[in-house]
Amino acid sequence: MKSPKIQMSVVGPVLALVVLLVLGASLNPSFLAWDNVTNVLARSAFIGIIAVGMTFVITAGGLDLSVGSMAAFIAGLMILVMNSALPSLGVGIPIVLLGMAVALAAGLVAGCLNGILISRLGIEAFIVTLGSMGIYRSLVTWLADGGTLSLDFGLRTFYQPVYYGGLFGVSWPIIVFALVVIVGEIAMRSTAFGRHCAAIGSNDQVAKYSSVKVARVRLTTYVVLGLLVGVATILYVPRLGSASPATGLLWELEAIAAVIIGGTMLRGGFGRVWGTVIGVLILSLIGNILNLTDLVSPYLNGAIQGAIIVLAVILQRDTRQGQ
Amino acid sequence: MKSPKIQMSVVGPVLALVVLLVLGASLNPSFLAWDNVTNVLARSAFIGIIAVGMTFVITAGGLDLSVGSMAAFIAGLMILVMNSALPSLGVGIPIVLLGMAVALAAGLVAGCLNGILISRLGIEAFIVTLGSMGIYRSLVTWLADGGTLSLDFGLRTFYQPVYYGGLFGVSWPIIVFALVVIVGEIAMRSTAFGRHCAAIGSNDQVAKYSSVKVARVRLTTYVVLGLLVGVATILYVPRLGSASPATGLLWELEAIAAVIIGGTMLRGGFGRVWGTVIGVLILSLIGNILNLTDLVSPYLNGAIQGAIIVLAVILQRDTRQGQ
Amino acid sequence: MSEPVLALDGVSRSFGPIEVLHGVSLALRPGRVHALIGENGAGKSTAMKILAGYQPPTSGTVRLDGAPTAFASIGEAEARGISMIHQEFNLAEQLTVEQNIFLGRELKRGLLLDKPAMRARTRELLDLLDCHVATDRKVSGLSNSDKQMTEIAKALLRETRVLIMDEPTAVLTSAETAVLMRQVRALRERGAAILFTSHKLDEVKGIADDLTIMRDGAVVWSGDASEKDEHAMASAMVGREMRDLYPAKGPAPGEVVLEVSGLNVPGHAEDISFTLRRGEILGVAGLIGSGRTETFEGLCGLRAATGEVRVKGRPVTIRHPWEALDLGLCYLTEDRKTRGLLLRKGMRENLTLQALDRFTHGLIDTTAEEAALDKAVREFDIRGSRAVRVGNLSGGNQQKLLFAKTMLSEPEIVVIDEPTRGVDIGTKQQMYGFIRGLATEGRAIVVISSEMQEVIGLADRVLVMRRGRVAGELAGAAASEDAIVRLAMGVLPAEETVA
Amino acid sequence: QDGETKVIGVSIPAATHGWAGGMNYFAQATVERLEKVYPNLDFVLTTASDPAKQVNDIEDMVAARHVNALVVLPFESEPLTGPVQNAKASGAWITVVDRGLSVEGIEDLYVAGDNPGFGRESGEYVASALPEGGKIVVLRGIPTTIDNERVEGFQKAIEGKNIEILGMEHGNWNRDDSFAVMQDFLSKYPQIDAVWASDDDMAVGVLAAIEAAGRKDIRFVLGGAGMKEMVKRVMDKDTMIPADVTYPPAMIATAIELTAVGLVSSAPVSGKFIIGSVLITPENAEGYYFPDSPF
Ligand SMILES: Nc1ncnc2c1ncn2[C@@H]1O[C@H](COP(=O)(O)OP(=O)(O)OP(=O)(O)O)[C@@H](O)[C@H]1O
Ligand SMILES: Nc1ncnc2c1ncn2[C@@H]1O[C@H](COP(=O)(O)OP(=O)(O)OP(=O)(O)O)[C@@H](O)[C@H]1O
Ligand SMILES: O[C@@H]1[C@@H](O)[C@H](O)OC[C@H]1O
Ligand SMILES: [Mg+2]
Ligand SMILES: [Mg+2]
Repeated sequence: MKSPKIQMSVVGPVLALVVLLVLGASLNPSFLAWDNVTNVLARSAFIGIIAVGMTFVITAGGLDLSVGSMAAFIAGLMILVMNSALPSLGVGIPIVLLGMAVALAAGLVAGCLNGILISRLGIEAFIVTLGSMGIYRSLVTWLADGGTLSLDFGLRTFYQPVYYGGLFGVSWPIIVFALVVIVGEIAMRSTAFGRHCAAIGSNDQVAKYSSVKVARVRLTTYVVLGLLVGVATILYVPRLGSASPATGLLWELEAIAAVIIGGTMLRGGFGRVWGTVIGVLILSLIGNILNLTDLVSPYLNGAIQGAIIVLAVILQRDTRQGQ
Repeated sequence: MKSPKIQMSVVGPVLALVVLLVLGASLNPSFLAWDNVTNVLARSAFIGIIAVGMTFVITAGGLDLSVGSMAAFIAGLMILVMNSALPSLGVGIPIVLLGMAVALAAGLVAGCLNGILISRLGIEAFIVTLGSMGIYRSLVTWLADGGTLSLDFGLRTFYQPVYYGGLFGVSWPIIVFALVVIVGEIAMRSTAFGRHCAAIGSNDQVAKYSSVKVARVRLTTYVVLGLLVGVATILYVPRLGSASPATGLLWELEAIAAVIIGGTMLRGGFGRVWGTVIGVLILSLIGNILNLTDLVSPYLNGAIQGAIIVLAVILQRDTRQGQ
Repeated sequence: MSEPVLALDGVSRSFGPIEVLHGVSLALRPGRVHALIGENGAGKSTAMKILAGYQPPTSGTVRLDGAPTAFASIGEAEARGISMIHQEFNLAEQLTVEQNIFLGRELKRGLLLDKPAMRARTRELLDLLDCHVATDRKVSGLSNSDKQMTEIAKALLRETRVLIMDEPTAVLTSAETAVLMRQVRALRERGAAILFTSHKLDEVKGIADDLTIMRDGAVVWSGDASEKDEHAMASAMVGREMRDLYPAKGPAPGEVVLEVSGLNVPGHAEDISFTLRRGEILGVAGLIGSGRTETFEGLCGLRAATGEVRVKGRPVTIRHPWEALDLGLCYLTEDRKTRGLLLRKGMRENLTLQALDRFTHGLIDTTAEEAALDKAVREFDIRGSRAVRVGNLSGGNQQKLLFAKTMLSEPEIVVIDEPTRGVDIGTKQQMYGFIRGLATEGRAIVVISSEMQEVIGLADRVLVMRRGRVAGELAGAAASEDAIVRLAMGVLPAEETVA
Repeated sequence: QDGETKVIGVSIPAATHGWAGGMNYFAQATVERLEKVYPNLDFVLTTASDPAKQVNDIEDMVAARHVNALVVLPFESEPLTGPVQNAKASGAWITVVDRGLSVEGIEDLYVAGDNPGFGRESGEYVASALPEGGKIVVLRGIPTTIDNERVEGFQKAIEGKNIEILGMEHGNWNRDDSFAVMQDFLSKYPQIDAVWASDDDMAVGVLAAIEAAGRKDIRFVLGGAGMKEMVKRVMDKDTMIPADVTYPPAMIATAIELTAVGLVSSAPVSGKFIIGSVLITPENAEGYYFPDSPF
């Protein structure tokens, strides 16, 4: 009676993914072609990297609505800094490293700010990050003067291999995504940090009484998420070479949805990184498959996407109730 | 030690509102003029009516992200039905009543659908309503063929007094909003339904063991919210006589933010309707004040809005931790 | 006598305007078991929390090794060798047994967790406690006694000089209690100081070296445990002479009001059949895990169940708890904290939750609610400020409130699961009297209890369960401790007692 | 070669506001029509709600649909430049519509709207309609380059014409937002001579706010883009809507059609087609009124 239930929560998301893969392959033969597969994986990397961080935040009972606009803001900042360092540094590796450092530092600071307000001042995560979402979105609009911030063209050409290049035919975003996932999975399963996140999400009083540094762990989840937003941005900027008020729009909802589709519990206490990866892939594949067929009116794509998200979670329903 | 804390949670949002009022009045003398006050109140009515429903959903431990697109969809449907009934019914009260009935029925059905998936099938509210958010937004785009659905001009002129008209100089949206708030406040404080919502949000096991009809109460919160979205739409359509894919965009976030600013707990178990009203007013006033002054670049409006939301919640912080 | 390791010296503690501890002094010495007893709400848990660094005193001093100490955090107290087992479970429900035991002090190899070592150590600790639960089970699925054993293992893991245990045996069977006491003795041998509280005075008598008795936030007696017998302890605690814990049995019961036959609760109980009469108290005994709770939860629509049920002769189907309530059938849960009370709400909201329709005429009549609360407070002697959230009431007072809450819906048939868990002896007497009173009024009552004495003292008839089945039924004088144990363990006596 | 089916990819922003809705409508209608006319042409139409999604769409068209031609109305110029360049490298014919790319010479065909021209036309009209000068308020669109170009064009055109811009706020090409903004402008400024709503959707919100406030000081509202209801009001000599400035969403249809023709025949269709913004007045309104169009 017990085991089939436990199975469903594991099998559920995997099953949804397999169904999508079969569907895609049967609808269009190019679906499984190397090019398409790498495209989908590479573009999943941004949301994916962020969603891994979000998994920790949610497992620890938190939430972050600001990641999309944070990414836009960091991208904008990075471009501004790189463009203005161009005259002195010239096109080359140093300026790219500078840009990367700026992105990571900005992610760190942004994550810290969210985290401190939430973990030290004890303000509802929803409100803090809704607030910072508005703030970053506004700031990037202001930095870009309502338009687009673009990386200098020469710089961009030099920087582009970070998105399009790679090792052994596997592009960097995929490699970085894979690394983040592996480290994340290990951190969740096999480090004290992962356990403490789950304990805090399950019952923060208990965690506190067990001498877990609740506020620090919570803060760390937001800082890690901020850093990962920085990493995602480092990979994102060479792809589009620009930042605008439309950058990263709704990424937060997509990342949270991926986390939950993957089987992490929204109210905290249990999280799994590999599930999040499956969630991210499911979401990207839906878009990809819709592009590969002419089945429906483009107006209805959103409806299909919505329905599949719900279905993917229904697939793992049994467990939910059992838990 | 105890009583001043309890006070803060009550005083906090009121204080934030008062500060905004004083600020507004000092920045622009027209701020407190009757016209401006009615404008702001009438504009707040849609989100306000929805937020009252959202207060119950959140108090009972739920969430609804679909309300904005639900409103857009209902508005679109209402316009379509009224336009197509025009040849047979002609301009007059019957066709307006038909439109209203359609809006209420559609709200009821939409609320039921969300509620059944959440309360009977036990799927995470976040996922269900994220899904239905996509579905309704898509459907209205499809109904409108990508464009705008407009109410027949004659019909609109006839229907317009529902937004612009009123009693004793108070316009209908304000009156309806006030009624909804009064009924909501009474329902939350003094009816078994309100108590049961708080009990379920506080601990649904305890509610179940106390013979509370948990699934039914939960379902009811979503149905009530759906109905209130219908009511809000009835007041919205006569304003501009149109619905488009942009209608109701982000209303869900605004409604949820209002509820939380008002002191309702996001994780459920405690809600107050009057607080929600204050939350709604705070949010509308920020926009209004920014429009009435030229203090900052309009690009930064979002940042100021974000900051004020966080500040308003910091004001009631002490309680949070105390509770 | 040895110097105290840990002591309270004139400690007071207030919550808001209310002072609940008044100048309490208490000294724990190495190699001795110190028992702290007192009525519900007397301040035992509060005193213990102050000792263990969970709460600071409002005034007075905590001394560690004679020196005044203020623990900056629980971690600091723990680092100095003080551990505490809480009255209320202090476990993260979604984590496994092993994860809970090592929470906050995980073993590591480099950056990563040393899972094999932790698993092995967990197994070792649980074996020491004769607890056979798997180390990778989620705590949320454990029985109360396994949860308690996990708590105990968690405390034992820490190398303790001082072990503070707040009612560790409330949810344990006598066999499990014996295992725990064995560990306590072993710790005492090793020179640890142990502070311990329980409302089961025979246990206290059995293990304590030193004894402190509290009443209303103050120490009323302190000294060598050998100076007081159980009776004297009870009298000193309650402040009056205690006798006749159980009320006299009632008159012959009336007609059958509940008939259950072939009740199945998938996974927990099978083929349960029994009858219940008006004015009767039916005791249900059995070992923990024998499926008593699940059987009656199944009967009352709280979990899936099949079978034939007749209420007053009419066949009924009960799929939801409110359907049961409509039939006048009500279940009082054994688990007050997660199923019984809304810990973040006040007494009034909790009291009337189940019977809210009685207070609703369109709107809720709060005046009537307040009146009902006054009555409940009086009737069940619920102590504690009305302004506090129920979660801040003392454990025993929570239990009394839960009892009052269930009774407020005036059920005709009521199932009471472990009614007196954590309740002091004085109040127990009151509750027993009340239960008997209900029966005399003509209600039908089922009392599930793991305290054998309670079942025997209170019930007219006893149903014994074993491994999800009815093992037998005993009436009147046949319901002896020995007979119940035999049925519960599956050791049949010479003459069969078959229902 | 002749019998082979060729694929045309069309990538446009989603229908998030009136103008974009009209553009979506024309794109779909054109695709449907051309699929019938040219049996050996296959179309793939995608709509994107943000630039990143549009890049995905274009990647998919190249990798999995092997498009022979791509018609793209970039969500934003900068981010789409690289991906469109990649599509070009795969050998596809490129048609760019409305918002240009940030690198010259990628596209084979450019069908362009003229945003600075749109702003200039609008500014010149306002200046001429208020010959003694006057006070106006301006509603802006979604913060984008397009919006910036228009506003700059407008400001240049009214330079030295004694027209004072009292205030500018973003109405985001949205009726509801512009309704709220206009209500607040009306509270703030007791005297406003005219409104540059800069978009017909926004003009709808502005008009509703003025009407509700009962203010008589505002002489006219100038929208933009050529929504049929607005053109009709110009045609009917509505004094509040004396003119409009075109920015036809149907330019996407032109682009798709030209691309299709180029692909099936050897007609020379490459180059640049500028669809200039024209001032619609009662005199010429008839020519811009298409009652069957959704926009
Ligand atoms: N956090 C708190 N806030 C307010 N009052 C509290 C709090 N904690 C305890 N109290 C009050 O302090 C008093 C003593 O409670 P305590 O838990 O120490 O009693 P106890 O002796 O352990 O009783 P029991 O035998 O029922 O466990 C009670 O009246 C209780 O309501
Ligand atoms: N899967 C489970 N999830 C949550 N709680 C459980 C589960 N299984 C058993 N329990 C709880 O464990 C406790 C013991 O279960 P069980 O009914 O088997 O014993 P019992 O005969 O009622 O004995 P007692 O009531 O003395 O513990 C009950 O509180 C029961 O609700
Ligand atoms: O989307 C824009 C539209 O709303 C505006 O009116 O004209 C230019 C378009 O790109
Ligand atoms: Mg206690
Ligand atoms: Mg039990």
